Amino acid sequence: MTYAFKRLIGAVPLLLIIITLAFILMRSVPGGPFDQDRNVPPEIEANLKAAYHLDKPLYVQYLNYLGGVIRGDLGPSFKYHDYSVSQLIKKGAPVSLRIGGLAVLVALILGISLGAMAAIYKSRLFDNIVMGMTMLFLAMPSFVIAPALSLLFAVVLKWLPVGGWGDTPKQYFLPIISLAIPQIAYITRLVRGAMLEVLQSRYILFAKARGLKAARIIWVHAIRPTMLPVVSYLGPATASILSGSIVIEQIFSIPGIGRYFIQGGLNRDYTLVLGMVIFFGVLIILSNLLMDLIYSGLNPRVDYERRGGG
Amino acid sequence: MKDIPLSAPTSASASVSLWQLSLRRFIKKPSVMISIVVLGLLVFIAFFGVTISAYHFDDVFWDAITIGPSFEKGHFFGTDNNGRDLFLRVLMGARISILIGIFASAVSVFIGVSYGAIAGYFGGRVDGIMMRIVDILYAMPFIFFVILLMVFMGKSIYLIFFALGAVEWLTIARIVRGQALTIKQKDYITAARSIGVPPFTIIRRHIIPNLLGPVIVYMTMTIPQTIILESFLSFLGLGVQEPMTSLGVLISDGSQQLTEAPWLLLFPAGTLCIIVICLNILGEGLRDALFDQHLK
Amino acid sequence: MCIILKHLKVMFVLAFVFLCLSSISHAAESQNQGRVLRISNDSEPVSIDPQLCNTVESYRIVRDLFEGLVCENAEGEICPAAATSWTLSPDGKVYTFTLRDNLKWSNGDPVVAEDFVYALRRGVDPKIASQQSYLLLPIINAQDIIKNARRPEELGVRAISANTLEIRVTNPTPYLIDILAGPIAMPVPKAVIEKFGKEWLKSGNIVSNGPYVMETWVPHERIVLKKSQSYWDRDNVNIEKVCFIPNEFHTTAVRQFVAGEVDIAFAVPINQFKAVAKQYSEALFTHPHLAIYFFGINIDHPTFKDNPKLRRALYYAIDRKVLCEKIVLGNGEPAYTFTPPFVKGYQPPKVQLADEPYEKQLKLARQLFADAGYSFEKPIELTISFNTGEDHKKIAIAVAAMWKKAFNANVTLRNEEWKVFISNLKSDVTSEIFRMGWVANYNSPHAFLDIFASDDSSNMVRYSDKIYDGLLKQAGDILDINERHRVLSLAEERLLYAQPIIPLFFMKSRDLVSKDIEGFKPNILNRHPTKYLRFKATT
Amino acid sequence: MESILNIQDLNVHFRTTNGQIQAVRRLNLFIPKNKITGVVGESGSGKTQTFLSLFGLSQASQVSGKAEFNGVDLLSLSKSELNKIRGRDISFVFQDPMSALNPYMNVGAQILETILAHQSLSKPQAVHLAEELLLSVKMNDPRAVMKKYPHQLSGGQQQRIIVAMAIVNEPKLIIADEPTTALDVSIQAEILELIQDIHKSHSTSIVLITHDLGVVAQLCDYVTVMYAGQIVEQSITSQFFSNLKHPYSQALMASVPKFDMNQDDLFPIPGQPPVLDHEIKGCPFAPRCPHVMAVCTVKEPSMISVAPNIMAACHLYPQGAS
Repeated sequence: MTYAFKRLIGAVPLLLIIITLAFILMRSVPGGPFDQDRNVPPEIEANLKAAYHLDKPLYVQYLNYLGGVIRGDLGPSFKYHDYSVSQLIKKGAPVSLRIGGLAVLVALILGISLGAMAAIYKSRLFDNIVMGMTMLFLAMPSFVIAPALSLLFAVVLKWLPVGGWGDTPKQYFLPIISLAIPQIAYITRLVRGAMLEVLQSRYILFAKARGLKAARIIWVHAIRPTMLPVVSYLGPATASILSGSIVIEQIFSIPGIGRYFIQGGLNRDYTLVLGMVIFFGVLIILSNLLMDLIYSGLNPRVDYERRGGG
Repeated sequence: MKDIPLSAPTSASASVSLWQLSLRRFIKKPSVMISIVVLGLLVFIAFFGVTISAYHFDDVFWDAITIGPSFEKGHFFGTDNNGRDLFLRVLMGARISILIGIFASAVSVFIGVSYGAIAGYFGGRVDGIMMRIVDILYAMPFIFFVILLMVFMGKSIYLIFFALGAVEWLTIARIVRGQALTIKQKDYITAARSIGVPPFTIIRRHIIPNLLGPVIVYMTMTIPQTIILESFLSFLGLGVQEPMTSLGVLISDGSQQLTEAPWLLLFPAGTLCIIVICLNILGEGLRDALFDQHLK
Repeated sequence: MCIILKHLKVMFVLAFVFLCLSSISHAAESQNQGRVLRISNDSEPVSIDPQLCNTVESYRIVRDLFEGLVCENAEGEICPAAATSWTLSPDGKVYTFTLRDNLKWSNGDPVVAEDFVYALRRGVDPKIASQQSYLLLPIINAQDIIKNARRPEELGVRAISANTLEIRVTNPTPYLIDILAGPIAMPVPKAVIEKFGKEWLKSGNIVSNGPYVMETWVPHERIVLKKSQSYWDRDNVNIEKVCFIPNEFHTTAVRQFVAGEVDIAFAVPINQFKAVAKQYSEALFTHPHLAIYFFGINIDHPTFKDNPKLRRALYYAIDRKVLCEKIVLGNGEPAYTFTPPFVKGYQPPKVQLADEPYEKQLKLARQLFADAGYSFEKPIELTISFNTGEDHKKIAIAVAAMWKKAFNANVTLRNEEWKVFISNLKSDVTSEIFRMGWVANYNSPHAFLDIFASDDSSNMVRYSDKIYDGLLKQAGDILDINERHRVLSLAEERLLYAQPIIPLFFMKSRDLVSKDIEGFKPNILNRHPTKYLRFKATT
Repeated sequence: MESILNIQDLNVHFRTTNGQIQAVRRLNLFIPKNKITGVVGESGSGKTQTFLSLFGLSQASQVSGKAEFNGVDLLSLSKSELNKIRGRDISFVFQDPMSALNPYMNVGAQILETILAHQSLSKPQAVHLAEELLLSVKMNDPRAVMKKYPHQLSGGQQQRIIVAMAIVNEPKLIIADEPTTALDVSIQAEILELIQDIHKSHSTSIVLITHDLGVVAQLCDYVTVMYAGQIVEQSITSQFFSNLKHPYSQALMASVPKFDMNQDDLFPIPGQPPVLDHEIKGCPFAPRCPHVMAVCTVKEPSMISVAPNIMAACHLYPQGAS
């Protein structure tokens, strides 16, 4: 596994660059964590800045922060005084990972089967319905799908709770479906496109000529090459879903970490945003690496060990 | 050597380049025809339809705030929370969102395709570094980037294209790079390289045209995303400024009041659906025409 | 076609099984011992440390956990709490509180005067850096301690005996009692803080002296408080358990209320107010509260510098009745003065044409506009900047439309992200007119008028008038409450004449309360501690 | 003589982006049992499409006519019944071995699945059969070969594996579509010899589609010449080369380069095969036929017996002229 190991080693400087760039980007934006319309007198503001070491020169703050990160302490949150960033992420991450993971799983299962079926029955009724549905889902943003689903299933049909977390397993369904829908649309389109191309290839014709059953031809022969574009799409997509979606978490009031990216930004909660940048950075690096390995696993000809490089 | 008699071309058609041939095939498909007509109609109404209604898009009607669609009052789509005619605002929104959808995607495709093609073609160390840069940019907190743009570069609409493009090109770069890796191994590339064609010409003339297929399909998927993402920029103050509006903003406002005033969401969302469906059909048709020589 | 059905069936079953398996693994704690009061709080509390919290959502929880010397009753009036009684020295500068005997912390330790001293010192300690410390400025040496010129121990607070506490103020502050009802002055367990440090607030460590004790806290999911057995007034506390759920998306809060998943939902969003008012009128409680929504004018800006007539023209050209009924949908009372009329014992100044119909006000506005040297033909250019928010955008658009109708003014609207908006205001970039909201911490005109003193940091409009400062200072020395309020009213009259602000409306609280709950009394402070609530006896 | 496959009045249409194309036009073909029948013709004459469409393997939009195989009319079978026949009673050998094998699966798995699709054997039995099979197609060390991926084998080896798969279920008919064209000459001979051995040992009837007359001479018992979607001549191989009847067959033979000839005697057939997107009046070869007569462009010649064991469709041999 030298290739994977090399990439993992390479990840450390990568993360360092990510943190540095994010730090510089954040601190060059106007407005600070303690600005409010109810302006506190200057001396109190000075105390606040001192309490969070904001009065020190930027590079000192940067070095202190890095020192903390190495020790695993991501620093205090400027907005949530009772919790440190590490605690917030530690409590919220499992929720986002669980919902995100299941959403990706559901999206994969439905996306692949719908995409494959649409390809097999190209330009027939099933294909047109699937294509129409995917176009609709692509056009609808999550902040429309989620409230609509919640209105239908929770308020009107009363099958599922409107929101909340930790009371009943039923609180899983709406967030996961809302998160999965756009991904189902993407994966279905990718699988359909790829499957159409694969079904034209000679070895599929030869497989048919050998009288293999249709299911075997699809799910053994055709599926592997079809997955190649899906895998390269899933790299970044999984990372962004696993790190939580603010829209889904706010609409269904779920204690995930999706909100910290944007809310942290709006509150200029530098340490919280940096904590999320690190969490997301690690996720992106791992999921891209994982997908590249799967890519080479799927495709014996592309042997990364020998060829090296990305 | 006896000259082998060259037979005259059988059919009378003049030498037809691949593009013209596929364009002719592209137009002929019924679904493509319909979507061109529908899209053309929509764009026409969006840009010139203002005359249909007697009002102006930022007139406030104090006695008709958040009323449903009614023809007798002249508000075909009803009015929004500020008593402004929704029909005109949807037209204005469609006009701006179509511009955003196309230009922002064009920006992201231009950057993404060239970046991905270069990374894929050169491969090895260059590809490794370029792809790691993409990974870094993925992790950057996009919200600060937008605020920075807004604060230091003002609020012009062209800024939105740049801001949106700067987010979308990363995924396109990754897809294009994957495609370029496979195309690079094809014979006609080695042939071009063997006769000494310089690398960037190879990329421009051979690699990029051959990977436009998946890019087009992907673009038809990102255009709606770009239009929606614009509403997030407006939320941050960078996007379209009042009293102008965009479909993204209208949809995000409308989604707040699904039960109280459903028309505030249905009309803009419906317009967006029409635009997206037409663009998708065109994209799919273009991809089929250009890249699928197989029998229908 | 059968192949499809076979496959889709398999896929759906697979997906469904996965969902159930993983969700079952999440132990569903079901609390069904006795009905739990479920409150939809608007967001996650920034802190439940009395000295550190500074948002409405945090106060709600802190008021259930801790109890200060005094507190507010259900109607919002001050009443004795930890202190049974207090005396004020003749010169109005020395307060002496006698504590209730056998006051207990939730871990059984006695609550003594020293705990209050420790809390007040902590409030002004620069190392704690509480954002509410300005509330304690009236206390002797508070200013210097905050400036790090003195040690916290030098604060004018002393424990005379185990259950008597003395607080000395630099000059008479009748509203000090209101401040002491707030979280900043609530006692905190010194031993527990020193033992756990920052973690003292976590469930298992936290010790409090209020009607409830914290049971569990999962950030962004819920905070569950259960009735404290060591609270002195525990016999009148009816609700066994209360669970605060942070709902950042208000539509979800309303829907959870409708679906019965939540008993109380605060701050019904404006755009849903009409529908909610129609369907759940008996559960909807609206009440004006000590908060005003107004436009500030940057009077250093060339357009407005030394041109009060123009500012007053803009003031009168706004149809506040339409604004409150049509745009804010009944969630506001038209405001012509800055201090609300229902502040305790305060009579705001009379404003010309305040009760007249809008047509008259518009005529005066146009006349003032002409006197200010502008005309219909030469349209004035104005900019209203506001921070992102659905309501702010709607109000800005409406006012812009009104000015356009009144003066054919070209109004550009500038929507800015919150922190950028604030930093633009502070660094006097060219923002001419800007949207502001102000919520008073305590029921006194000072809470509204102090911010326009020349040296006050919240004076975003940059209004500085020696006479106004003088009146404020003069009022500060008057002991008699009515005389003090008369002088403040003169000061406000001067402020309104200079017109650095355009008051629009006094905000109204709009909360949904389930009909199973009794004891929820709307009050101008919009505070509803859980101890006054109870479930209707189910017959 | 008994037939393994008897095709009557077969028509195959394709719907393409520029109109309807009729690849096979009213084709009648008699494939004798336990014999090797060669099908010869220029590319685009419909020879491959004829057999692919019979077994539901072509993307034709419309296939009509009758094709009796083993007592059953293929065109009336349902998709699943056809699927059962493919690989068991009839099997194919394609032209380009490299693209016929699934590049993402090792060779062993692909052989085993062909066995298990039609024979209910246990896994070890199937593996044993596969190894025997590979030996029978002269692949030594079958265990190692089965683990390899297609791109790790030579063209010849790949084709041997495809032939192995073709014969594993002892089919009654093998359709070899230009099995050797993609291979270089040395390997070509080995594969042809392999096919001959199979024919001799299992007495399977074989249809050999090719444009290489040399292969036909070496291997086939009967020859059929196809042009523009129709049979123009059918005869016994011994007769075929000495006694060509149809002008197209003669022109085809003349265009084959021989070792001892010099360049000048190279006679390519002038003109192009017709594009089949419209109905053709008269004989399709008329525009390129050296003996073209008036009737040729008007009436379509029907297939008649012009000599013992020789049939041709040409107006040079009017009805009853045998």
